[in-house]
Amino acid sequence: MSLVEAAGTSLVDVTDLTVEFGALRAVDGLSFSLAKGAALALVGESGSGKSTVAGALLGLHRGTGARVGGSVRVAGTDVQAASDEELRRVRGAKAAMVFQDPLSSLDPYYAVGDQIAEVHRVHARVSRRAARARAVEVLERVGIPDAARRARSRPHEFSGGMRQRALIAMALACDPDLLIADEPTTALDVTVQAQILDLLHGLREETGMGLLLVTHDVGVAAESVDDVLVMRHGRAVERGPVGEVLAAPAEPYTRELLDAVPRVDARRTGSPATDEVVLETIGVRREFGRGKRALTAVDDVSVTVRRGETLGVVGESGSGKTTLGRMLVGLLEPTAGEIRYEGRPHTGVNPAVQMVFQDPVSSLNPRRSVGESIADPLRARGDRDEERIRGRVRELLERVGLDGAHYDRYPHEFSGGQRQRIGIARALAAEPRAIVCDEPVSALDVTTQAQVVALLGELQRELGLALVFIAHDLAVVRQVSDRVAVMRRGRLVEYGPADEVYDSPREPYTRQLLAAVPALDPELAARRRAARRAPAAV
Amino acid sequence: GPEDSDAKGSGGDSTPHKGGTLTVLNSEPQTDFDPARLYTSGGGNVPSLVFRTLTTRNRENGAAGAEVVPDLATDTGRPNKDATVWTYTLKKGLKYEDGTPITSADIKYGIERSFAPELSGGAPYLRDWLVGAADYQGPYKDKKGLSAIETPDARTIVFHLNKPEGEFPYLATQTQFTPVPKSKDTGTKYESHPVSSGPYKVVKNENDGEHLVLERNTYWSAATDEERKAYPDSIDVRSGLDSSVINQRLSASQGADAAAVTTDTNLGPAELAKVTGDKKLAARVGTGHFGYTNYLAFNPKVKPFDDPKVRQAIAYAIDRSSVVNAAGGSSLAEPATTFLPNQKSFGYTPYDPFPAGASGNAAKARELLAQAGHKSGLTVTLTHSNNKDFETSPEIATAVQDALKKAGITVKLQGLEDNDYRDKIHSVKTEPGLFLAHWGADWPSGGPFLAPIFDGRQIVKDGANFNTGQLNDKSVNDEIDAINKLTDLDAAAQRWGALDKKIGEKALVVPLFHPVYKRLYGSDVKNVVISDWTGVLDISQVAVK
Amino acid sequence: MSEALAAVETAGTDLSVPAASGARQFWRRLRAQRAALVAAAVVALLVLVALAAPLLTALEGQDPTTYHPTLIDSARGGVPIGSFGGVSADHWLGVEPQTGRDMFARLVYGARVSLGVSLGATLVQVVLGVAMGVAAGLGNRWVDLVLSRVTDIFISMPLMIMALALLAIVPGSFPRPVLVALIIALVSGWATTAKMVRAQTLALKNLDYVAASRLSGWSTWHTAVRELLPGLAAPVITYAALLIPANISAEAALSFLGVGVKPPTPSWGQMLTSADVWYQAAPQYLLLPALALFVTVVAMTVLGDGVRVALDPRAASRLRIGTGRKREARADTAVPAGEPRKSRKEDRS
Amino acid sequence: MSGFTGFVLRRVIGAVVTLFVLSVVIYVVFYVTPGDVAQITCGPRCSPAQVHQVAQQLRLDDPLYVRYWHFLQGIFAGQDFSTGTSVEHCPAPCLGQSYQSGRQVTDILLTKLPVSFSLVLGAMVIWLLLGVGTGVLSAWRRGRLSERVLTAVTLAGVATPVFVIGLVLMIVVCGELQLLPFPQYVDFTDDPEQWAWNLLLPWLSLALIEAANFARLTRASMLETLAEDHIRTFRAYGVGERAVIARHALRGATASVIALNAVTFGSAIGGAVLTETLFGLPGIGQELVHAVKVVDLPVVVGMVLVTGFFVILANAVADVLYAVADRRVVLA
Ligand SMILES: Nc1ncnc2c1ncn2[C@@H]1O[C@H](COP(=O)(O)OP(=O)(O)OP(=O)(O)O)[C@@H](O)[C@H]1O
Ligand SMILES: Nc1ncnc2c1ncn2[C@@H]1O[C@H](COP(=O)(O)OP(=O)(O)OP(=O)(O)O)[C@@H](O)[C@H]1O
Ligand SMILES: [Mg+2]
Ligand SMILES: [Mg+2]
Repeated sequence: MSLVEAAGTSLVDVTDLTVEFGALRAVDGLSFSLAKGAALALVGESGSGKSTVAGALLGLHRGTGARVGGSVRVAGTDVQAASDEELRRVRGAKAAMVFQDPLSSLDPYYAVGDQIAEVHRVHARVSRRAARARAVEVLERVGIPDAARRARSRPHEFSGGMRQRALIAMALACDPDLLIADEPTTALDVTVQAQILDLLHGLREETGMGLLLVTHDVGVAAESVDDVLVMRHGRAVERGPVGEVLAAPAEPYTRELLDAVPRVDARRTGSPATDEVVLETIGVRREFGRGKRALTAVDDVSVTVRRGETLGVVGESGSGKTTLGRMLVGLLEPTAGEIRYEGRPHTGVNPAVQMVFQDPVSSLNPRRSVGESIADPLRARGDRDEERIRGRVRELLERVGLDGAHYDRYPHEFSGGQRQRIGIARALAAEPRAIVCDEPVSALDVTTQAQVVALLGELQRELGLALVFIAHDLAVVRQVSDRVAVMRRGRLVEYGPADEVYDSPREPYTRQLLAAVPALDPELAARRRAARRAPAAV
Repeated sequence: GPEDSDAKGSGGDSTPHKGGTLTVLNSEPQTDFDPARLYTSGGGNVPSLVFRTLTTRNRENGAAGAEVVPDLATDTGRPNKDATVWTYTLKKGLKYEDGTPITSADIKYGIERSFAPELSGGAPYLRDWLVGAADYQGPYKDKKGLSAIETPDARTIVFHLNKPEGEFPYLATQTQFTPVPKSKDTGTKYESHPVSSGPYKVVKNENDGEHLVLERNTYWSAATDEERKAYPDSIDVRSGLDSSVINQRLSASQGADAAAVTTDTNLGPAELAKVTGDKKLAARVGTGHFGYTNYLAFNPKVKPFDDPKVRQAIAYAIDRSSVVNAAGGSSLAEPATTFLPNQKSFGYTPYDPFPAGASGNAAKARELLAQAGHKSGLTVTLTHSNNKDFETSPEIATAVQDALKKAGITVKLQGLEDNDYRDKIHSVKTEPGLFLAHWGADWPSGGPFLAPIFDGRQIVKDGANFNTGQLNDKSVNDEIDAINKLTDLDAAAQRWGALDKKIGEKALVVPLFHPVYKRLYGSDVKNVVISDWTGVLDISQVAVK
Repeated sequence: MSEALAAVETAGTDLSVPAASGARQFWRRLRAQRAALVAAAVVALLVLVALAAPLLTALEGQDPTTYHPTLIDSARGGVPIGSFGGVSADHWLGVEPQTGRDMFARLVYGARVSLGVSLGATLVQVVLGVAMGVAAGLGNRWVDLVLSRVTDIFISMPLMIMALALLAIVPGSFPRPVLVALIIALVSGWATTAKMVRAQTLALKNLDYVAASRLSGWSTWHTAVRELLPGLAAPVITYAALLIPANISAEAALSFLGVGVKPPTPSWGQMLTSADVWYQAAPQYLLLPALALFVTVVAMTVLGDGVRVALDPRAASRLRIGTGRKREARADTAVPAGEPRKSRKEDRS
Repeated sequence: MSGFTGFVLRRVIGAVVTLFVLSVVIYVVFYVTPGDVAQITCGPRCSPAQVHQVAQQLRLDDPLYVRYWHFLQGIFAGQDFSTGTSVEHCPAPCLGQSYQSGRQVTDILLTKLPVSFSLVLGAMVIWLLLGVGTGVLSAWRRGRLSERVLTAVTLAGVATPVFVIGLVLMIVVCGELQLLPFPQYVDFTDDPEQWAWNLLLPWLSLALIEAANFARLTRASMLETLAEDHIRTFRAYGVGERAVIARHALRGATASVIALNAVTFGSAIGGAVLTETLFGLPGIGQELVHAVKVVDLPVVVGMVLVTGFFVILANAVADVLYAVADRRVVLA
């Protein structure tokens, strides 16, 4: 951008960075640098300190009570030593950050265009009108259709993908040298994720800015960057060109991480499926609301789940997966059609059909001990013998791989993966024949995800459970499912044996979904990207 | 205007002059401004500026002010021999605010209106005294009119009473005796603009008497009115004010408030404490006595008060000094041992049948209780109202409670909402055994003070009863009749005093105190006259220049 | 209160996050706030003073009802003789004008009524509000409609007017402080609490853990008691802390209109009522109860705020910079950094 | 759109039902309240016969439901009253006639409402400025001394009953310092300047009580907004702290402030009894207390209905404004 900056050799220089939150050392002696126009991914499991590093680049820890050590230079400015005023000049203008959650990262009260203009005016002395024009311009650039009009919309009127684009546009408005994208796609569907990654890639080609991508998804990293830095417990584990690190990891931890990533071409093995039908839906339909605002969430869906079999349900957000799952367990009444349990029509909840909820936080009552939660089905059944109940709960806890002595602990004392196991234990306590798992792993990082998936498979084999596995991650679904149902806008688009659906999809939509799955191989990713661009160009 | 108010010092010229605006700061709005509906003593204060009556109170300081004098009439009334027929002649040249002459027929009509149920609210005497008036329903329903009142000509009016009433001239001071021109009568709407016969007319009446502006009635002539001075050009009455605010404003005397008085707000104890510490303020306080007694009332139909010894014991035990303190201290209340107010016109005869001293005679009380069979003390309930008036209010009740404690009498308090309290104490069926009560004079004489409370024939079985002791003693009744025959008011007064003493010995009430009125007035107010009739500064005499 | 406002009131507690994560955490967060601790101590002291009123006055050697005519100047309206309203070794805070009753005794006895009435009223408001709110939130459309209308009716009733009417209707033998508390509670407060609880219930009832409880086979009511009530505790406690000062003021206002507790029982509201005109002649008479009231309200409010903060993990810490990708990620890493994470092998077992 | 209309319609129907039930409740409650209306109206020393006449005149002998039916008729069809000399018509939304003064309740309301509105509207401006201002400052200066002082001052407002604040203000400002004349209501249409000067102290007293609620609410919602993710976005783009507070955090608090304000406004219209009494403002609250004392049922019911109407209206307006101010509510 200017001559002064050109004097420095690299855009980012991080030396021996440590960040401490109280007793917790979130980043521990991390050093790396990023050349102008280069792209680096920080990958690692949840809590490894990636976001903390990203924040440190912009000096966002200032005034929060966090202790920051080491040195951080961004585009020639020493972030640690800079005054508040200098720091403000770095933020946005030199390095701009794209936050993860696109809805909450925009002010709900102002038009998207105005927010971008506001940020632009902080760094450029331009009139209000010029700033607005600039906002429209960058919105256009990130591919918002009819940008002039949509600039006046407020964030809630945008879809998730559009919001993410708007955030990127906000960064572009300031013409930064460095774009820091902190998990820019975690909340998005595979298809939208692919679009955003493509956009980032395109922008980088166009403007030549540097990119620091923070992600826990190795696939995302493979798609978008040149170099990758693997972090664990605040330290760098491994660093190198993305192709090398992914193809031949030097460190065992990296290998472990890569192993845990589910592959879309890995088929299910050792399924205990039988022919005995446990759950069945016959042309179920579910509407929400009445009159003009009525919305059909699930429309004429007929599926079957058999003993020992796993039915995978995939589809983009809002396609009706959860609604279908809730109808299966009786938490929602179908508007039309019927649910059958063991061949007989059934309404209302049924302890023999349980559910494992998507969000392990909200599915456990924070004020009751986990033992009490697990014991619920036992007590509801009329069991009064304290000793027996405790004994059974202990068994269940151990069954899902937790310490049986954790009966009296509270949910917050467990990690996300552990909580998901508690949810499974509670479902098991009812001695169900079928369990509907609503996105049981999408909140977890890959390693934990792998553990939970393995546990479910194990239980299925042992108990002959019928499982419904809802997820938007196609790779995970393939790994666990015997048969797959693909949903779109409430309808069943494709339904059949997993291998058939994945290997020779009949519907274009299914193909589109599969094409959007990030590949671990950067070269394959580049080819796919080109393929994706082609139809768009038509 | 506010600017010229501080130009004048307080000294110098104290002679009253005409002109200026007198402000009246009141707490109670003049919601009733219809002469038929008013229940006032001596024609009221603000109403008396607009309404003239056959007779009126003498506008002079002290005891002289308790006399009745002619107003519209040439004299205070000419009785027949046994005082059952009273004749009045109107002065010449009397006019309403529109210039039309005032006639005796208008006075008759004014009285008749007061019988209409639409315009109820006045005193009961006309109904009780006039021949054939008990069932009269007023001129709207009953076109024939009251035959007990005759108007042989435009200036003469004759009243026929069903029993001798020597005090009829006093009654003729009440606003029901105001002339009302029939053609101007608008029924219940009349009060928004009553036709003036007095020195001022109503030019503004906002929010049902909340804000009144009175200006000179040019047809009024001082020559026909010896009583009202009418110095100010206009009078601005503001009501609905908090009483402490009124006193604050009067003491600050800022702007228009320098020419302000109040006709309904006394100095409270706290304000008195402040005023007495400030000489300048103390000079602006008027003190007056109104015929009024606060007392403890017994219902002898309720045990244990059927036993005279118990009543006497309580009379002995009472600590008048703490009661007086609760009522505002020695400057605002005088201990009372007689039922009649301590003024000559009432025929005040000092007596104290159960001397309790200043702070109660607990020993004597215990002795009497023991005689009555309550050796180990007694528990009684004292009913009072929850009004914040320092009269029948909780403050007085707790003082009584504390005093009787010393004599071994445990008093439980029963505070009632004002309406409830009134309903209860004035109904023979629900009347409590012991309660706080008060009585004020409709005019300064023993008659309206003693008769309603102790005349056995005035016990009302199915309505509002004021003979709370339910005394029906033939000798008392006869004496009341005898005194009513007297047209010599001084002679009558003496006999009222004697009767009071006789009744007092029955211990049906324990007189507690007579209130003293202390009122602040603005720094520009002159010619302050406070009669013993009303006890408050008479605004018809006040000048602000 | 409107539904909108109810939503506002509940906004402080994010439902998807465990509001209070255990009593221990709560105490830790509460203890971390010095102001809240001081406030808690003050409240405790006030309650203690109220409970120990007979003891304290016995210590002073006075009682709240005995008249001392010799200590006041009868000619001057009954103003206390001596400086600071007649402060002496016998009368620690002086005496009341007009009666000479002991101020200290009246003040400490007044605490009983004022605190008792306001806490009692708050209790009724909370119990009734929670019951009605939960019933409306869980009931079907008709139950909700009827209960919401009833709530609206109570909300649109003017407190003062209903109080005047009700106090006149109820027989005098009914204990007055109880009556005053009941009237304050019934006419005001409970309805707003009910609205707030209803909004909260509607939000909570869609949470997964409530659904999970239903899946276990429990009845709706059992689910309500077991799963909803604990979740309501946080916002209700917070709200109750706001109700207490409002109720204290309501009692004072009722006294002003002459319908408060019965004399000679002292209450702060009643003292204030009779004292306001004495502001110039005997200022301490006004200042003492006013100060007591002020201290109480401030202490209760600060304590309430403290409890709110302690109940709300988000408010407890200042802005975080982490992505907070999914909230459980933080809990996940709550294991001290130094301690190695459980290996996958252990986890699989 | 249809959702919004439906929302408003449901609100209106609900309000009508609520008002109807409210009027029945008030009727019944005051019917059983002690205080013989006829006796009070007639005067303390009326004879039973006279009291009976008055009762007939006021139709007090009719059973309760008949009286209530007349009341309803009056609202929808108007009513005729006798003044004694003539017949007066009270047109359709007729709330009856005062037992005491014979005035039409609607007339009384028309004279009292402007006073109450003057009081509450002015106070509202002050409590908003004071409350929101304090809230913003204390959110900004959180934890510092200035915040503590501000908090204590506003809390002193809630803690002190209005009659104490009002009287002391009046004694000091009008009596001792003589900065202002003692308040006395002047109609706005007569003299706007005097109107304002005279209402200044009542406004302040009323506002001081309410301001603390606004301060607390503003502070709480601002802190909440400040903790939200989008604030982090603007900070990360170098937007200054002042702009963040003023543009984003305060904007986040407006919805709740609007909601609280509407509700406070509604309840203060009929509920500012003490302020009106103390300052002698002839508003609804003062009239109501008086009417209750003399058991003037038509006035009591009329006033309660009208104030109830304002409370309900304010609640509805609050909901609508809240929905408009915070689009996320509509989404949810
Ligand atoms: N403001 C804070 N206060 C205290 N601890 C914090 C704060 N922010 C982050 N942490 C902790 O620091 C560690 C690193 O957090 P960070 O958000 O950087 O992880 P991450 O790698 O981005 O994880 P994720 O993938 O879940 O976003 C975690 O243990 C987290 O709990
Ligand atoms: N209770 C409800 N009321 C109204 N609409 C609802 C409700 N629940 C779901 N919907 C709507 O129904 C549609 C399907 O929702 P559902 O939750 O089943 O989708 P999903 O496939 O599970 O999406 P995701 O992957 O985001 O969880 C969505 O448009 C959603 O907004
Ligand atoms: Mg992160
Ligand atoms: Mg879902």
